[in-house]
Amino acid sequence: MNALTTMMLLPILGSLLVAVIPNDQVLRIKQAALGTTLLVAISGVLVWMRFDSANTSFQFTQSVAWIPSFGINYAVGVDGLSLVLILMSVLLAPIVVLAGWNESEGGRWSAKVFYILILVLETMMIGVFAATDVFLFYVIFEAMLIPVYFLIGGYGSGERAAAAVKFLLYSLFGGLLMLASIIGLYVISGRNGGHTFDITKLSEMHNYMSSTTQNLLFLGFFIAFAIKAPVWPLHTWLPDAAASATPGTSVLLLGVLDKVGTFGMIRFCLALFPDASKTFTPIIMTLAVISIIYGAFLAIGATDIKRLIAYTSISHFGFITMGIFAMTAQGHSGATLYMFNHGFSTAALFLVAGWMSARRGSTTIADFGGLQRVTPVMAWSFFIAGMSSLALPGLSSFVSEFLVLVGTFTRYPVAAIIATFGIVLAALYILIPVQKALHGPTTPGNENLPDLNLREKIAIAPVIAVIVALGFYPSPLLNVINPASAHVLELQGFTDPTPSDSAGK
Amino acid sequence: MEFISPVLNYAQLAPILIVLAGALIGVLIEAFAPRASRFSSQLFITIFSLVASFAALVRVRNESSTDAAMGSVAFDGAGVLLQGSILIIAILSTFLIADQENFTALAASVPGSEEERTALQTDLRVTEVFPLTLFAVAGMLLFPLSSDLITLFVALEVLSLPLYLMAGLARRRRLLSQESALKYFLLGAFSSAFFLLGIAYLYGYSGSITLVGIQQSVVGGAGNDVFLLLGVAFVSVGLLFKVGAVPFHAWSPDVYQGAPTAVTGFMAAATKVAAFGAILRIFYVSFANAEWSWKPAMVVIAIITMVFGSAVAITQRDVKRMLAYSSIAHAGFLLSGVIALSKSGLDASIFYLFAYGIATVGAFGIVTLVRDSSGEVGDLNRWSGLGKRSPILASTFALFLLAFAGIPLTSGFVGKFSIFSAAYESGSTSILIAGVLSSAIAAFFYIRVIVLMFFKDPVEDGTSVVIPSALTTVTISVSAVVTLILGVYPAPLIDFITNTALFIR
Amino acid sequence: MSPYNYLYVAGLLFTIGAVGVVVRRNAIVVFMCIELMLNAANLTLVTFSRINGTLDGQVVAFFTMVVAACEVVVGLAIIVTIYRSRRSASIDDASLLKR
Amino acid sequence: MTTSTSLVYLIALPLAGAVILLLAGRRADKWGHLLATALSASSFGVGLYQLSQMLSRPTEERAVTQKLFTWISVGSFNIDAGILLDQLSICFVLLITGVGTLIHIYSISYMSHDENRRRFFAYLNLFIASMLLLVLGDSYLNLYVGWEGVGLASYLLIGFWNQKPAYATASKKAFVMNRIGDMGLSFAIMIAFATLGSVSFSGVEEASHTASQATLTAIGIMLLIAAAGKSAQFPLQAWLGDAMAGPTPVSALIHAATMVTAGVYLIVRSHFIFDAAPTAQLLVVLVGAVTLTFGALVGTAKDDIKKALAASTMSQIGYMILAAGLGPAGYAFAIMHLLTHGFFKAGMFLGAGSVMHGMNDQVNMRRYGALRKFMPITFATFGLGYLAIIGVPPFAGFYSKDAIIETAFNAGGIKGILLGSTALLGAAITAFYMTRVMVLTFTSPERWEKDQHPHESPWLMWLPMAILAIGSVSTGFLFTRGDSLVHWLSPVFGEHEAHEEHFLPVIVVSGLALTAVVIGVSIALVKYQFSDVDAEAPQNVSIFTRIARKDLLQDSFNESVFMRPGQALTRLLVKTDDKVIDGTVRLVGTTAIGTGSALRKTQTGFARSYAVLILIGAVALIAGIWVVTQ
Amino acid sequence: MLEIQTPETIMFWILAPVAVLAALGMLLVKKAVHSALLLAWVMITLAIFYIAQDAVFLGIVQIVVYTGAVMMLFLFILMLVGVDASDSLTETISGLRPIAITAAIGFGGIFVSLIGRATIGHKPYGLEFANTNGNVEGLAQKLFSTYVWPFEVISALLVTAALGAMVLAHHQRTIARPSQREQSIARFRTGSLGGAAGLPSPGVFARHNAVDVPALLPDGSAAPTSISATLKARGDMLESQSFELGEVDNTVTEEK
Repeated sequence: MNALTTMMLLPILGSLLVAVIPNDQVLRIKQAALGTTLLVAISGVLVWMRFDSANTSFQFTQSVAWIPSFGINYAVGVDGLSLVLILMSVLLAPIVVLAGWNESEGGRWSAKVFYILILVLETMMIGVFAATDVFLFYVIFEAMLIPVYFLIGGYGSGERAAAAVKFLLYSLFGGLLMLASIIGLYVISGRNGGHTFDITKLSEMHNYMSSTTQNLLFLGFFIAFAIKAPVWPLHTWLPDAAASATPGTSVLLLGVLDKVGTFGMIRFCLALFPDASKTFTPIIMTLAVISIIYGAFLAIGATDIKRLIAYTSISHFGFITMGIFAMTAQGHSGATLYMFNHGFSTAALFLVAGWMSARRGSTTIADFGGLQRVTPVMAWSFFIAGMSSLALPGLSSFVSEFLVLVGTFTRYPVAAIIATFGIVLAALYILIPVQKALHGPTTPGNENLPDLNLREKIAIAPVIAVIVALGFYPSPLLNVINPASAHVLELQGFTDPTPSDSAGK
Repeated sequence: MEFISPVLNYAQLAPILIVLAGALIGVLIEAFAPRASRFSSQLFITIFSLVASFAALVRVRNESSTDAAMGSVAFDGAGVLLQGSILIIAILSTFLIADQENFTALAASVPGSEEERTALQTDLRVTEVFPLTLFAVAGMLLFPLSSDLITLFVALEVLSLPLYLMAGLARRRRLLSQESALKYFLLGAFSSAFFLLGIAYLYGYSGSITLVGIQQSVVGGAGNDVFLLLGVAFVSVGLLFKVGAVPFHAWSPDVYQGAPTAVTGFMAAATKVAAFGAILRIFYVSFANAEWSWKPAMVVIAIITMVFGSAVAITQRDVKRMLAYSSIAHAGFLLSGVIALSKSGLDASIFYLFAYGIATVGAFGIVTLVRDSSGEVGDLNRWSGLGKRSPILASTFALFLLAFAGIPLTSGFVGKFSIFSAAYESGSTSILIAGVLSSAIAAFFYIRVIVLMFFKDPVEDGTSVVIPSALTTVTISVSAVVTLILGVYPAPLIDFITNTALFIR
Repeated sequence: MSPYNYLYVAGLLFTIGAVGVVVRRNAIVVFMCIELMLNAANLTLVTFSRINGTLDGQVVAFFTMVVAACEVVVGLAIIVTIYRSRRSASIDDASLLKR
Repeated sequence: MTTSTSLVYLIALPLAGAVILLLAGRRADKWGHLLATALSASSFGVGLYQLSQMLSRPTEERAVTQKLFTWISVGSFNIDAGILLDQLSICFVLLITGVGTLIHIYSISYMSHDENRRRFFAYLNLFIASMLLLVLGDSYLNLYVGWEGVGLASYLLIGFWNQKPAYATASKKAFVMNRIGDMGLSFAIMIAFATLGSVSFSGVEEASHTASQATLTAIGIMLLIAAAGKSAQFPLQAWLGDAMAGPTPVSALIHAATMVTAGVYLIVRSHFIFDAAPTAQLLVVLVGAVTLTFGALVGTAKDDIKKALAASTMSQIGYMILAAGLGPAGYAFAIMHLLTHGFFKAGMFLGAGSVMHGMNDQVNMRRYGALRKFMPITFATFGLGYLAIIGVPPFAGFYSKDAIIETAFNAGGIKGILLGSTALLGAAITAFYMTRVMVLTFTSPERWEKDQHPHESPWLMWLPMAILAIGSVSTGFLFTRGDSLVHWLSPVFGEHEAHEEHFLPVIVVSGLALTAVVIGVSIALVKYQFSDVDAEAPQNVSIFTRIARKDLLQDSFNESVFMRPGQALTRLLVKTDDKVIDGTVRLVGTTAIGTGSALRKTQTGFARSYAVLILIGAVALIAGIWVVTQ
Repeated sequence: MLEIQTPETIMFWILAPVAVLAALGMLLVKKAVHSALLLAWVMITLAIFYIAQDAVFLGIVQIVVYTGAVMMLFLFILMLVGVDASDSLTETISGLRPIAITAAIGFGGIFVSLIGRATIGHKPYGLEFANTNGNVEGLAQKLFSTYVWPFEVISALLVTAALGAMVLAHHQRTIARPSQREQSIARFRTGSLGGAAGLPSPGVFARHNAVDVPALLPDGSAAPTSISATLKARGDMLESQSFELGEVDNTVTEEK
């Protein structure tokens, strides 16, 4: 059986298992969910180890006819890009389950439903990255919204229903635009060699399109991904959703789901519409730079810790988008690595923020103070996550952020320069909450907060380990990513700019 | 002039004849059977004749001829598919209709009178609904197969008259129900006058009243275009009225709301199949070569219909009215299949009709179950918290709504995809764009209902979910399963449709 | 004289019928206006039958009469029912279903 | 180039200390400080061993490298985790680990009452490791890691007592201002990669021979910004004074001896860029000159002993930067001054710490006085440092500072005169404010409150001070004997022809310098030793004093130019996000609902109006026909 | 080839305007009954047109079915709901009338002008050939051969109509009709014996014995129970005052 299909089936089986456990055996349910996610994580690592990074074509492929008359297949496969993201997803899943052990309490529905939703979501997370059939991708892309919608609306806090709706409508809108583009592709493929949704075959279709068509189809895809990512000014759903969702859901939302947007930009926007990508690059670069700065400023102005993290993500997604459209090896690899790293550093931030707010009963930064002395481990976890978020060298995000900047600078120096100001703002948006919440005198109400318990420590430790390890030794991932990004650029017909002052040599 | 004795192909007419026979037996039962046994025997006869009709249809599914009834009926693949859809929907609807809670005890009694009260107490039943249903089904079966204008007109009336009557039979809020019957009847008659005038002009144009004859005139170019155009326009008014396209839609919200819910479901689902079947046949067979004349107008109507239906549905507070507007929007989507004027458009339309019909019956089935002491609760605000009261029911309804919204993994998505791609393939970009945008608007109100059901707390106002009868359960669950299967694995049906759907001339 | 003149008459009658549906409030009168429209259509059919030299138009007109008769039965039954419930045959009174 | 496998231990040992201490938590409270000290010392030992190895090799083979692993490799962007130990780095290694170890020792006692002493030592080790990484990295990117690492360590140490909100703010300020400098370093690296195709020192050096002037100038300016941020140079100097919030050993180690000199290291390390980019070099000189004056002026007005010393540090680094900007002639002197400064300033800070230790953490010099009697060892070590910094022969500062003043004069023309005079003026002011510190603290009449019980510090504290004092006395002589340091470093900078022409004879320069010192000392003595000093700072002082007390308005400037507008912008954007962007989204929603409501009005409930709709539809259709068949 | 003869032309020009005027009259008269009669007139005119256009059978059927059956049904229902119920012609739905009139004029205008534009391409054929064997036979050929299927199906429509009328109009007896014995027992068991002798018929003791004149009680006042409830509801009960035996005229008129 195909490794990827197996990976996708496992969580489904797990959710069935969860479904048959009686409602009152909550612990069993949680154990089953955790066990499943761990199993998936292990299989993810196995796939990673068996992956041949020198090979740029899709591996672990499987293709089964699904709707043959439309040329639709259930087709999966991974290249370096998708492998990294799948790996991130499956590694984060058990952490989310473990970290949010009690998140399902206080929801509208039982714990069982919560874990079923999480597991179903995990299947989709794998599927969305593994799909090599555009239709399959789209189906999962849209279907994913449903479990997330219920996770936010059913288990979140505050204005959860409104936030869930906002999220869903935004995403659906984008999805529908993408549907229009997919239909366009489908029709064009039908005119040129038969209906197909195979990504490889579709990537040749741009030869048959007028530039207007290509631009329109590109926009359909790009807007959908820009909403997902989210790129300014299509971002306003994110802070609401992240602020309302449970920390675990937020991790999956920002860490994994939003990556579908940037992943899609590489996999679909660039691969399918190379000329349009070039046409729109200036605009997209501008939006990305605005996202970086704008997100950072809003993060600085945020008073709610979860919203703050959401805004930082907007800034980070700006970096990723910028890296992608810089069309250089460094930019691309950096962006891909950034996706992975952002997943982990945001996970750490959200999980710790979640624990903080669960203990304090508030998400307002001003309500905290002096946590470093009361709950040192929790404070440290937050601090390290924050350092990673501000791209401190030695932590994982630095490598990717710097690669993006360097990669962008070689082609778009102005964008890179403006974006670099983001790193100063990053220092502010991380250190302000650190100062307010962790430092300073211990404010009333915080004196007796308990520190992380063993379960929480076990949950956060691997995240921090990954953050640190990848900061010093990113090669295991870069080795996988590099050939894939090089392949994309080669298809695009881009070569890295040669150093301008040594061109003569 | 020699009299040619008519030859009828009874095997091919059997589906219609069986249903008619069932209806006549039903009338006889009304006349002669003792009251106590009427209900069960009527139900049995109805189901039996529908199933038998379906069996007869299956037996001749591969046949195809133009002279099944002296040229009045074209028996072909598309017809078989449409008839099959209508029969399946009819069977499911009959299960709903069998729940006599929906119907008045004595239609002739004045609402609120002593007579009505005693009729209710003595448990009288309007068992005439069953033969009426069968008559309507017979008309619907004939409608899309009609290959001359007389048969078309007769079939239109055969299917309409029972529906006018059935609309007025609601048990509760009878004034509304009667009002809906009156409106439906008057406007229906009004539009069929247009239809008849259209027939007259088509006849005037070509000298023939068979679809093939008209087609030949169109191809031959004999005759006057003004007459053709007038004919097409007026016939369209009649047909578009039946499917509820803007601006001929106005009856549908009122009638949907006023009619007994089971009838509404039947009417919404089956009539749409039949009417679109007829539209498809007449446009594909007769008017295909005069595409230039009607396509622009049809595109405009389709777009207005989609947008109008979606936009107005947003503001509805009654679930049945909301579904009515949703059906208007869907009529717009379905019109794109007509506009496509291609094999794929035909396939897509038939698939869409079936999928939509099934989901509609299921959705209305659920509407019948939400009640308070004075009958069904239509007010959406009182649906809030339904997910808490009855999670399975609410989830199923959500599934139908998602199907209407065209979310992947539901039948609605496959339908939407195929019909829009067919439209785009034939060059109607504007349809695609309008479709996508109105889908986005539509998502808004479907999701609003889901939010109400799941994310709002129940209002204690006596609203409750009754335990469905076995038959209703069958209807709802079959609809749900079909909706899901057609979303996940539609290939067999699509292939079947692709191989079968053909209009013979 | 050209047989087309009949078409003009039919057209006018049809239009008048349509206007009647719109402006009259008594359900029965409205319904009669619809009958007028059907009749106008029939006249068109008969005229075209004559113009085209085939009897199909007359057949259609014949069917129309039957259909119209059936419609009248059903329609009047509905109107009577409404009248019994509301003591009014005005279609404007039947306007509870809206928005 | 020679490779080695043992260089990594230089960094790994203290890093291991930091990791162990942080992870072990309270379990390590008992032995953590000892482990940290031991690891720091052993790193010093490794440094000495490397020095001995180096000395055993011929001059041109002294540089050693070690490649640990490939760090980042994407396309042509290849960065190894590589270590380069050459004659320049070894100076730093020894300074960092040596002074570092001494300060570790000092801190064992100084921090003994702090319940978080273990954490403090962990940070110290982290700092040592980062600083070593900074000076040992073989590429700008590796340097960058250390560069931000020391920033982090500095942040953690400044905010060590962050329960005081002011201290927490100070640490944040330091980090953010450092980040601004770091941005410069980022730019430099990006430009280097984009134009030269490499970011390793060797690669950039090689490419710089063919690179355009503009490129090198750009890189140079960016490096200067980086240096300014880290070394508290104008205009990024504002954080250093606040950084004194940290425990005093931190000030000694980080904000006097090592980290703040990283900017000098960066410029000197990038000599190949500045040599080829005169514009950038000129800017370096200007920054140095401005800062040395600036720091000196601020120093004259500070009553907080640590802040006075901090201002002095700023000023002294200004000297180093000035020297570094003077090109090949100045590099070695910059390093020399850096090393000597490391000794005497660290010693003085430790002395200040010792004073505070004895004075219940009182930092206001106006509350000191006559401490000579109570803290003789502190007085002695501090005094030696004092003599060194004001440049009295034969103490270390005399050699290094004189060399810089001389080189400045030799820069030639008006530029030389201006720079030389500035340096001289600086020397005078230095003498003034250092004397002021000395007098107010040790020799003037006592002004402390009666419940104070000044006492000498324990031996663990004075021993490092003593060792550093020895350094302050001896290093200047050692380094200049036979131009040993200059020759030692020359393989790094390449040979350059010695200046034949001296603008002024060496002896004249020395004379001038000494004169300046004497003037400065005399004024200070008159003002503070021979007149009464108020325990409270007088308020009716001249506008200049007030400005100087306010650090020459640097904070006000930053606040009004950056902070306030930044905050306003933040508020504006927050509002924009809600009202404009999200508002637009909401508007789409309300528009849809509004349209729906409007259209809904067509559903009047009257069958006749529905019939009208149908009629209108029919009219539209036949009107279409009417148009089509025209 | 079709040649329209002068008599038909004359007939047309006389009858057509009348028919149109009658149709317009339908819209303008207040009473529904008048509308019905006008419609009947239009239908008869059409029948004549049919016959004139060689659709003899249809013409006869038109008279039989439409004027004979359909219009009678209409009148019957009109009687039921109030034969003199009159419609106020003032518009109650605001804004509808101008829209309706504009739409109608637009419709009529465009429609008629479109008919004017049309030319069929061939001269009208006329029905001489089709009606060779007689119009009825020709129609029969079509009906029972070519169009036999719709002809059969239309029976379903008739059954539906009958069934529909039954459903909506038939009052199923929910309680067994009381027997005469039960009725008389009920009369005597009620509180008073006033009604024991049965209700008075209309017009008893009054000066007029039409169904809408109430009977007079012994005290001379009107007995409302003597009038059918339907008439009362329609307001068709006559004012009984005028029929009361106020003062008995005792003067004996002499016979002449």
